[in-house]
Amino acid sequence: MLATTGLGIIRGERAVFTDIDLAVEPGEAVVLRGPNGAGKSTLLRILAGLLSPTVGRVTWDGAAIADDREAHGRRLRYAGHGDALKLALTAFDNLAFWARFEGTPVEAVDDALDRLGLGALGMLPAGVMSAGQKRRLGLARLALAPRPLWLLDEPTVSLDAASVDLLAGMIWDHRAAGGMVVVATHDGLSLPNARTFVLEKAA
Amino acid sequence: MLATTGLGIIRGERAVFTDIDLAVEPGEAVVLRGPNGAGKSTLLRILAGLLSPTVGRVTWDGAAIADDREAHGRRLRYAGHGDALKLALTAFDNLAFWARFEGTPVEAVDDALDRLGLGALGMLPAGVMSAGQKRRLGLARLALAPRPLWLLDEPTVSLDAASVDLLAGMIWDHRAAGGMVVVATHDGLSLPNARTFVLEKAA
Amino acid sequence: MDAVATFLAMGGYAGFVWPSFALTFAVMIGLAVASRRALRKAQRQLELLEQSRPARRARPGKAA
Amino acid sequence: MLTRLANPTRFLRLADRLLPWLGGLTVLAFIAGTVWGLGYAPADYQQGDTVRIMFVHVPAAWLAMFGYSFMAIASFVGLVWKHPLADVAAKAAAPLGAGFCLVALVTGSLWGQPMWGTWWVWDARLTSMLVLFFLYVGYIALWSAIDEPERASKAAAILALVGAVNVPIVKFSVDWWSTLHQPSSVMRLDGPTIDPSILWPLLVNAIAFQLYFVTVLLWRMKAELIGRRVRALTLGLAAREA
Amino acid sequence: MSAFLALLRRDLRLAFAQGGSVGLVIGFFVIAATLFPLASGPERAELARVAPAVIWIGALLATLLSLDRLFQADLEDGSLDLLLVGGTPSSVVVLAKCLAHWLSTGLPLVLVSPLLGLLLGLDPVGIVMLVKTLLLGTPTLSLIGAVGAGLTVGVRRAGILIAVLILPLYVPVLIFGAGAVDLAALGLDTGPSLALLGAVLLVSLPVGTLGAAAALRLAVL
Amino acid sequence: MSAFLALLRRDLRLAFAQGGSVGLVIGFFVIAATLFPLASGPERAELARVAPAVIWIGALLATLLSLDRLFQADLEDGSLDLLLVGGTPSSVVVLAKCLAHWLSTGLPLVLVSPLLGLLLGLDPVGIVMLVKTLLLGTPTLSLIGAVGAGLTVGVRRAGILIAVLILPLYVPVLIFGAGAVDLAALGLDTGPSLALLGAVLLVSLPVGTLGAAAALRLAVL
Ligand code: HEM
Ligand SMILES: Nc1ncnc2c1ncn2[C@@H]1O[C@H](COP(=O)(O)OP(=O)(O)OP(=O)(O)O)[C@@H](O)[C@H]1O
Ligand SMILES: Nc1ncnc2c1ncn2[C@@H]1O[C@H](COP(=O)(O)OP(=O)(O)OP(=O)(O)O)[C@@H](O)[C@H]1O
Ligand SMILES: [Mg+2]
Ligand SMILES: [Mg+2]
Repeated sequence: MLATTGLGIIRGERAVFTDIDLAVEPGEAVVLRGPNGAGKSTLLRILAGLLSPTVGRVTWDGAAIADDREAHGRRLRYAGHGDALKLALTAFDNLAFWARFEGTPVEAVDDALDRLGLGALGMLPAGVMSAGQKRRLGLARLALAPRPLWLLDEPTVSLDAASVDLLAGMIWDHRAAGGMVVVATHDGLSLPNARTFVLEKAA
Repeated sequence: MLATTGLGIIRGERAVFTDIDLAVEPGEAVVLRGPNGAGKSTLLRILAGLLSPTVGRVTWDGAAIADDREAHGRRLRYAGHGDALKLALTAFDNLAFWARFEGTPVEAVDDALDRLGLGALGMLPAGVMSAGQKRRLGLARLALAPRPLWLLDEPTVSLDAASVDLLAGMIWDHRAAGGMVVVATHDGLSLPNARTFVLEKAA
Repeated sequence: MDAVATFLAMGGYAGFVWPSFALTFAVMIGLAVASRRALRKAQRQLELLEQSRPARRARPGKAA
Repeated sequence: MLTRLANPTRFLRLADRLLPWLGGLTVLAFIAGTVWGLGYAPADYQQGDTVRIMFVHVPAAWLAMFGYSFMAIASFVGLVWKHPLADVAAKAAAPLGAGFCLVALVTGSLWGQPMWGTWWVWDARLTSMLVLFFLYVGYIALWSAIDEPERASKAAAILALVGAVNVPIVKFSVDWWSTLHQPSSVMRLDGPTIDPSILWPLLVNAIAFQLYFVTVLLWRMKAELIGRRVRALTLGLAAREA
Repeated sequence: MSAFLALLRRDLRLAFAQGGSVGLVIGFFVIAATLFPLASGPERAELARVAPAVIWIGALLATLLSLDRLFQADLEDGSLDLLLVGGTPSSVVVLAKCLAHWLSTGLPLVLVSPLLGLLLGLDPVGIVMLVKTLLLGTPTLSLIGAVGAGLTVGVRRAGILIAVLILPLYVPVLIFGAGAVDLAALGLDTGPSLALLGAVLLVSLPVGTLGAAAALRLAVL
Repeated sequence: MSAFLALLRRDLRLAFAQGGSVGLVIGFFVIAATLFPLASGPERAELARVAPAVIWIGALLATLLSLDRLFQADLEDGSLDLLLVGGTPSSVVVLAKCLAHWLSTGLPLVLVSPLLGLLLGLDPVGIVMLVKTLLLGTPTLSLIGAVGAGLTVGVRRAGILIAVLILPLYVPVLIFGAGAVDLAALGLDTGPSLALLGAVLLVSLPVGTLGAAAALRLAVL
């Protein structure tokens, strides 16, 4: 279980947010909302261990994630603004690299591509894909192997309606299997039974 | 008036789309829709003169834009996937550069910033802004000086609900003054009386 | 025998003359063979593709 | 002629008709020139048998220079008249020119060791040849760095033309530079007028090299044209199933 | 004209801003030129002999290192699209960017070169000639470099590709530039070298501007 | 381990892929080293004297030019976040990237260096020593360079900033490396120089890896 206590962060000599207490249980989805600049991306990076909070701490089953960042890394999947693709490699090779890097069997790659409707594009270099196709290829990592915590920063950007539904379905399956999701979004990614957590604009 | 006849383009030796006939009258808004990879961004770049179609032509009041790209450049505003910001410069300086570059008086910059709710952030370097704030700063160029044709590629990406309404309002004012808009979007940017143009996935 | 030996000796400059010719022919034959091979490969791929137009997954990258 | 050949299929058909003849002639000319040059041409009274290196060195040097001119002209035709075969021809010629350039450099070097006592001097002619080789390398590198053929061909054409403007300047600067520092310290290459007994096999070999150039150029152009079609089909196929 | 000035001004500001390139270019130039005596041993007479070569090559490599961002940064953030579609001829855009590049790279190099000449034991006559040749030669480096930068914009590993494309084209500038300093040291006439450097600059002004403008139009396609 | 191999393999593929860096690095190295005689004049004896310095500096600059993309490319496309948060120690990530960098940059340089030695008139003894020193020295260049690349990742104008940060650190390698070739040409004992080069490599292995890993962690924060 992921929890934060009294989280606050100062960036550029201004408090982005203070005193965030957030707990995510298995099977739960939290949707981060708030105006631009409220700190949604910042919070997700803190939860991923990519950024250290100025005050407060993030814990997993009671243990601070800062004590063992690598173990924390192995239980989460983070999808940020970048798609983490090498444009010179094919879709398949891009995904296969991430599979090998995390020790997942490469066989999972074909399924993951199919899952995101990219089966036919496997041998296309990522460089010629459209914005939404690239985004889907980036999200295909989620389907490689199960990990308990998904942290998604505006995952629906550039996706068409069909792909948004696909993603919603993947999140649903993930939660059904006991996974947790924290997702920042502005638009209508509708997740049933999701808890909304609103970040206000700091003063 | 902007019109295309029999527009088609081959990218990577594959036809992205063929036979696009599209006409935009003053005051009209066209919303481009279609699945990922259908060619919305490609079409917008062609309309801007940034890409040459393989077949067909784009005309403005009957004259091909390819004959005088510079004149065409002076009557349009294009907002693509990038925000065209220099992260080291402040919001004000960024916008002031574009104003000078196109010959608009620099006085217009403050108004444009206010228009997009960035009045208070004028002296902040663009580099520390959040995704949505950057996007708004990019869109602030639209408010610099009137130009008849706006070409917007997924302008609402990363914008919060309030900013989306703001943008819709700007588009409305622009059309009321006789301007034209072509906008590609996946989500719910609702423009009253807009015509929807659907690009199908090429065969 | 002698004629062959003197010919091969190249007036004492065998170490310069023969490598020159060898390199020249190696480069030219190498380029020719590589070009032929690229041509053959392209032709084969084209045939394959034209035969199996409606085939499920075309993955030339894997085959190569 | 040019406009009729603009059609790639017609070009391919013509090339198929020509190629067997060209290939045969190339082999014959090579055999004739090499046997004549190695076996029958007399050794030079000064240079001894090293003079035989000339039979490969000089034609290679000529073709290296010819190759770049060919590329530059083809690039010009491609850019200005948008002739669809021009950029294919320019691309196909580059590795050939680079190969000949390499051969000229290495054989010259192998000739220089016995004649001048060193593998390399910074003589004007050698230096400008080296620069030419680098221009070839840059041209090939640019082609391979850009994936889209349409864009790569235009970019490479611009480079070839800028290079073509520069080649005379390079040549001139190098002449001026090296004669200044080293007035005729190395042997002049324009020594005694060449004897016909050497000139003839040299010319035969030069023709052989030229025939080789045309033959392999046609193979490479064919391969490139077919390769583009393959690429089109695979991309089209992949996208259709999406 | 206002577009030209606006772009010039912006690029200069970015170059001179915190984290900008000017200080770094000078630093690189000075370090690269001082590495040479470290690697070759400190004999003074010999150093002075190769000093023009070392300084000229240092200037050339410093220019090169700063070239790969010339258009790349604008491409990545989307500015290039707007610069090219803004109704200003693309050759004007290129010219403004080249001038800014020279003012923020070439000119600072010229200004510190006497110091390096002194460090490497060049005599006053040589130093004066060094400054003169660099002043005539560095704009050419920016202009020819712009073609390479334009051709490689948006290409992976652009930095080193530019180097390979452009260095052979730099040969004449290098030969005339460093050669003139050698001549001056020997007390010979340097008039022709300087005239030739000027001629090369005049040729590269149109070739560089038009070539780079054409290359850029390709890049955004 | 599988993460290490996967990353090594990917980076090598990208480097050797069409448009990759290997050919370009060699091209740059050869061109930069041949520019020297063009700038300094063609006298053979003098050239051979400075040849070790020229070749070593060429290798150094070629390494440098390829360094600025070492982590930058991964930062820009978001890969770096995932590499660091993927549960693999960041020092392993750095080590894999350094090894790939050396295999695709340093090793090719070592392989072409004899040719350059020949062009610049170095004798066989000198050429052998050149290869030995480069073999020992280039891995150090990659390792130290990684620290600079890590520190400047995400910084504008990283390329030239790396140069300024890193070149001073390269000084010992350069002095021992080029110095040993000079010694060999004079017939003197090169044992100590080689031993020192080896020692520098051993020191930079942990320092470079851990330093770069720490720098990277800062960069993504
Ligand atoms: C690496 C070394 C060398 C290079 C790069 C080189 C390059 C060239 C080039 C470019 C040409 C064609 C010039 C023209 O037709 O305008 C040429 C021709 C020639 N080279 Fe070399 N050369 C080298 C070494 C030598 C040596 C060592 C010799 C003889 C001692 C030699 C003898 C000749 C002769 C006789 C010609 C024909 C000259 C003529 O057509 O007027 N070369 N070489
Ligand atoms: N490196 C930094 N230095 C200074 N301020 C920063 C830095 N990074 C972010 N900020 C500030 O932190 C605030 C929060 O940014 P963040 O990207 O988390 O917002 P967000 O909620 O994701 O907004 P959006 O919806 O626009 O993506 C912004 O106001 C921004 O100005
Ligand atoms: N440079 C290129 N080379 C080859 N194919 C390309 C290139 N650029 C685009 N394409 C192809 O053109 C198609 C259209 O791309 P485009 O970016 O216009 O789509 P889009 O409608 O904007 O999609 P999205 O909604 O995902 O942004 C894609 O399928 C893409 O693969
Ligand atoms: Mg955000
Ligand atoms: Mg798009």
